[in-house]
Amino acid sequence: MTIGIVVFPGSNCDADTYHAVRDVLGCEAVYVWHQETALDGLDAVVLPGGFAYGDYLRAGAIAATSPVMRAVRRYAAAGRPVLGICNGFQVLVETRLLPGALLLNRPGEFRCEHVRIRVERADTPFTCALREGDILRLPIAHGEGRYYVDAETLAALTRDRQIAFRYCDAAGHTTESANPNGALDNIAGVATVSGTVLGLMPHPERASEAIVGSADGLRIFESLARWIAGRGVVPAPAGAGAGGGAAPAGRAEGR
Amino acid sequence: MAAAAGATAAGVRTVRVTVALKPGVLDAQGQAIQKGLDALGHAGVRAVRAGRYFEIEMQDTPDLEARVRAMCDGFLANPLIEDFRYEVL
Amino acid sequence: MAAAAGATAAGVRTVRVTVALKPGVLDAQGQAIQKGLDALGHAGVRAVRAGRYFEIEMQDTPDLEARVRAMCDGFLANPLIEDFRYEVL
Amino acid sequence: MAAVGPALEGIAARPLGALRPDEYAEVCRRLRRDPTPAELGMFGVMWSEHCAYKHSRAALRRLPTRGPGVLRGPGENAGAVDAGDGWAAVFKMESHNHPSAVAPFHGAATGVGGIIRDVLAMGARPVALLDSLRFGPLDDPATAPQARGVIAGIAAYGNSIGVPTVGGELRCAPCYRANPLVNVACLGLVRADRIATSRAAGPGNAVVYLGARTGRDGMQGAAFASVELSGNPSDRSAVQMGDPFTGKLLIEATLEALATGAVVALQDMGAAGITCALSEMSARGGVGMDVDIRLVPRREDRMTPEEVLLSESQERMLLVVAAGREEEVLRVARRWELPAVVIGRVVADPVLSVRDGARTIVSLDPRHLTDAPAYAPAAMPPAYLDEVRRLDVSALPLHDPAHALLALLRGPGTRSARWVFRQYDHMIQTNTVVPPGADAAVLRLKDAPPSGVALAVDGNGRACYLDPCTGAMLAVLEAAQNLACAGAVPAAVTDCLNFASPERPDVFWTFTQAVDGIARACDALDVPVVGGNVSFYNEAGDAIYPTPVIAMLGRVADVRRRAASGWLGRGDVIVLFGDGTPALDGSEYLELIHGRVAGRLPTPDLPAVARTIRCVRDAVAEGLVVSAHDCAEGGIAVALAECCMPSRIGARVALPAAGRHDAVLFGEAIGRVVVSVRPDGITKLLEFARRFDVPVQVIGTVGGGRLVVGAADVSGASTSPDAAPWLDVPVGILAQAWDADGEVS
Ligand SMILES: Nc1ncnc2c1ncn2[C@@H]1O[C@H](COP(=O)(O)OP(=O)(O)O)[C@@H](O)[C@H]1O
Ligand SMILES: [Mg+2]
Repeated sequence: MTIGIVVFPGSNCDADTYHAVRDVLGCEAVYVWHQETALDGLDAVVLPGGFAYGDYLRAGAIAATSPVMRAVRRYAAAGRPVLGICNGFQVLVETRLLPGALLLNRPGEFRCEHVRIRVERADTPFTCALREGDILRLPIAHGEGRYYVDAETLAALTRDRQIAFRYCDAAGHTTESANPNGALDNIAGVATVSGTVLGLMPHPERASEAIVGSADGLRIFESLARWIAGRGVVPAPAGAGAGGGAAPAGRAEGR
Repeated sequence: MAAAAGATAAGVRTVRVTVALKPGVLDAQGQAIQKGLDALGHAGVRAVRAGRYFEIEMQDTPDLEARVRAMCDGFLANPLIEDFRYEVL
Repeated sequence: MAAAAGATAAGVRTVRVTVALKPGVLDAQGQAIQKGLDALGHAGVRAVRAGRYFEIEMQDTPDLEARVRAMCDGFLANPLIEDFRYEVL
Repeated sequence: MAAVGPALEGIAARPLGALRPDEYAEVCRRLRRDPTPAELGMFGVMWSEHCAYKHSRAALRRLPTRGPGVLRGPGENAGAVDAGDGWAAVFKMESHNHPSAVAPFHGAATGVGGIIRDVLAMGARPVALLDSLRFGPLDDPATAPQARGVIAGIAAYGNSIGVPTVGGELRCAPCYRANPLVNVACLGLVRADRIATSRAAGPGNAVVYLGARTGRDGMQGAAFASVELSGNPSDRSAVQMGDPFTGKLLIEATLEALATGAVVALQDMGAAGITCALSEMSARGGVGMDVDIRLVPRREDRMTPEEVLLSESQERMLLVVAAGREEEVLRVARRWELPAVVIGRVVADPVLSVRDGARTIVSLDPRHLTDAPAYAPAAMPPAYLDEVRRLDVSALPLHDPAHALLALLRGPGTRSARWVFRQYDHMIQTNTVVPPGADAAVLRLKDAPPSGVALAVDGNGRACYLDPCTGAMLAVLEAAQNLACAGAVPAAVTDCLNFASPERPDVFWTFTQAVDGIARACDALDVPVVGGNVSFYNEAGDAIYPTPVIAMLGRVADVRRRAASGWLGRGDVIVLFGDGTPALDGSEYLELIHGRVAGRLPTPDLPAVARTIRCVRDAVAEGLVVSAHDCAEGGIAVALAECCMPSRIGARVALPAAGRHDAVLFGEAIGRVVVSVRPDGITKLLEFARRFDVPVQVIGTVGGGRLVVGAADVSGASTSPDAAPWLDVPVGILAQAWDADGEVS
């Protein structure tokens, strides 16, 4: 089981993600250079956080032009799992692999703090070890994380269950005060309809060990490992046991 | 200065692009700047929108404007959230 | 659109300000954007300078331009490293 | 050599340096000829105060720099100490005050970049930053944007380059209005046997330029940092622009180049740019270099060789690479898309030759540049001292303690710094075990579990204004006290000494006093000073307070064993360690509530404070306490209030009443720490303290939703305040005052 971690010039959470995947989760991890054009042999691809190309246009916009993103596009089209964390989410949005845009935080500045997110969808490769309604405590660290789409797209996202995570309080309520960046509808993460491409602003890799404040993020990587091990089999959304249940649309499409 | 910039080299034109958030999109930066102007005592400022500005020197070709639009649409500006305007000197 | 903006309300004018780095000042942003344009295959781009853009609606007064310059000089633009240009609609 | 004749006309037309006439004469004497224009420019920056420590060098010899754990002391780009398990911690602090005054965002950002590259030059991966900031009052309309700009600049650079900012401090006083202080410390980690050097060696080895292209940035910045700000627009060519993106690539490329084993020596091009790197690397190595300045990658056309020599463009390193292995390093640079060029060779003779193509423009012994003259300035106690030390406490009106406490909690020096540190990525690299907000930050060492390091930065300008020696001691002791609350053993100090002009005898006296205070406190704690930085001429308008800032690094044996920064368990017993007598002299309370900066600071009892610090540290490290927090600005009342914040639990506390209640509550004394302990652990803890010969008092109990503090003797019971307590405030009200959701003033 090998998880590829893409390295753009200016990525800076690549090593943290590598550590979480390899040293904590215990999976094989490899770095994928931004100039790679093939992603053969990888069971999943993670676009890590950071400031790719300095985020000198809109965050993620320049990275979206790099050769590896053409490969990621093909990889995603084949129904294989792609996770974008923070800057990686911004890259996925700029690549149009995910809908929407990520705007300057409502407070007008960078925010680094722990937040809570509610799992809205448990039938993706990244959430299949979780249940809908589960609350995860994860850090955010971004300046441009305010998720935005137009009303029409929002309706479609809601209808198609593409909203993967929402900012919430300790009780799971998606209140305004629990929303750190002014994201539309408290959206912290979105996925494709199939669920195989997912982006989120919070950093699961920074919350993979209790010693650094939270281990909740590890459950996202554990989901991925379980999904890969189950060869694309994820539990039914109702929370059926691991390994059983319906085949996810995404992986099936790819075959 | 404009003329000089436009004439940097034979066959090279200067293009000025401004990009701003669409009217309905909340402009956090513009709001912060307005606050700052208030705090400094600049009276009578009703609204501020903040955006980006680019000065691009490019080879002149008959399809210059089409090339500029192509660069703006999706790259320099994200059409979901931003409008752009350009001027060829 | 420009005319419309200029006429938002009686006595309110729209001012467009662009701020750009002075020639010679390191423009990391412009360099990165130029790389991006290259990667996207936009040929013939010689140079990109990146800056900021503001659209300000302000109460009209006889000293409007002086007020705009005061806002630009030091707050919207840092005169050590940036030049600004404005246009009152 | 193809020297250009007497260069003085050239200077008049375009001043390149800041040499005094006697210094110019000294240059001619050493060279036995007039310097060329390029040489004159190089002397101008290398003999600037910033690079040459002309006024401070002698005084700094007083600092203790040796110790069993010291792997590299002052003299290299940064100091290094043993961090255990074969790891070395590289630690250094630097000021970027003047650049931040004229361009807050870029000045502060490049300050971060600069200190990161000092640490990188030791071969270490930068793993943490601390920022120590001084501004005018934040409600001043000119200060607010300046402070915001500085903080945004630190955030922009640190966040992007991927090094967490794990702590800092921010204090305000009118004297910093035109002279903000921006001091940034960086910690790096490297295997102890892989520490890099800046000593060039090996004739024939290549001199390699790596990093961003050279432009006309920050021309003469080093010289600029050494003169008073004049409000003159020509100061302004000195602004440097940072590019954290390139900075990040440079970190990776440099570490990768070092890993090839082909790099013999390296140094960042910081203040005085390539001039400094060429001359220091050659001089330290006792060799020479022969370089062609024309080969330096440039960002602009038509730069003169002098401009290239003096440019302070950021994100550049100079490497000496083993002959024949150049390609290994150049390949790394290409991979990271950074310019890299062999610009010359090391030569055996100690002669630094700089050519512009075929024309030689510099040819001298590099030690002439690095061994600048040193001065022994006159020192005399400032005239103001007698006046400001006069304080009749009994004449101060008594205020309602609850109001005073709330005012203090809202004060710029005591309020929560969350509004600052939440703008900083303090978690990246996933080592941050204790984030900003506690007394000290704690980082784990991923490769040496379960050990870690702790970091704190402290300075007290107001105290130094009243008594520079005591104030400097307080800064050191306070930092150590903060580390103690994290259970950390002090391992190294790095300092930034921020002062006005050393050419003023009163200022220079405060400088020598402060150095002496640092030395004495470090001796008492047995901690070496491994590096630092002096920033003089902070006197645009007013002179600043003498402001020595101390960053301290400590070692933590087991990061899993730690104390909380506030109460955790209802019913826990509150114990005060240390018995210093709190005084209002020089206190935060006196300034904020009574508008006075005055008084006579008691001289710290160094052995007693050192014992308390050791005792608290060991109690924390052995898991004997639930929480630990020291008493600093605002005295014990503010410390108790801060202990209530994290978990929103109150406490009932009774303090021995000696004299005025405001002195008991808000008076300050070094060496006092508030801890909480489970009831079943109290006996053991008291016994533990006795063994260290540290006085302790049980002063209260954790619990409830209010902070209630009264006099012990009135109630008769030592742990429950009297029915008419001095203070009785709901914790929610305290919290609201202390952290009103992070808005700037
Ligand atoms: N400018 C800053 N940047 C980052 N952290 C800061 C800053 N100012 C204060 N902090 C953090 O806030 C906490 C309280 O700071 P301070 O009051 O100076 O602590 P202390 O009194 O214990 O020295 C510390 O954890 C410190 O690191
Ligand atoms: Mg403290």
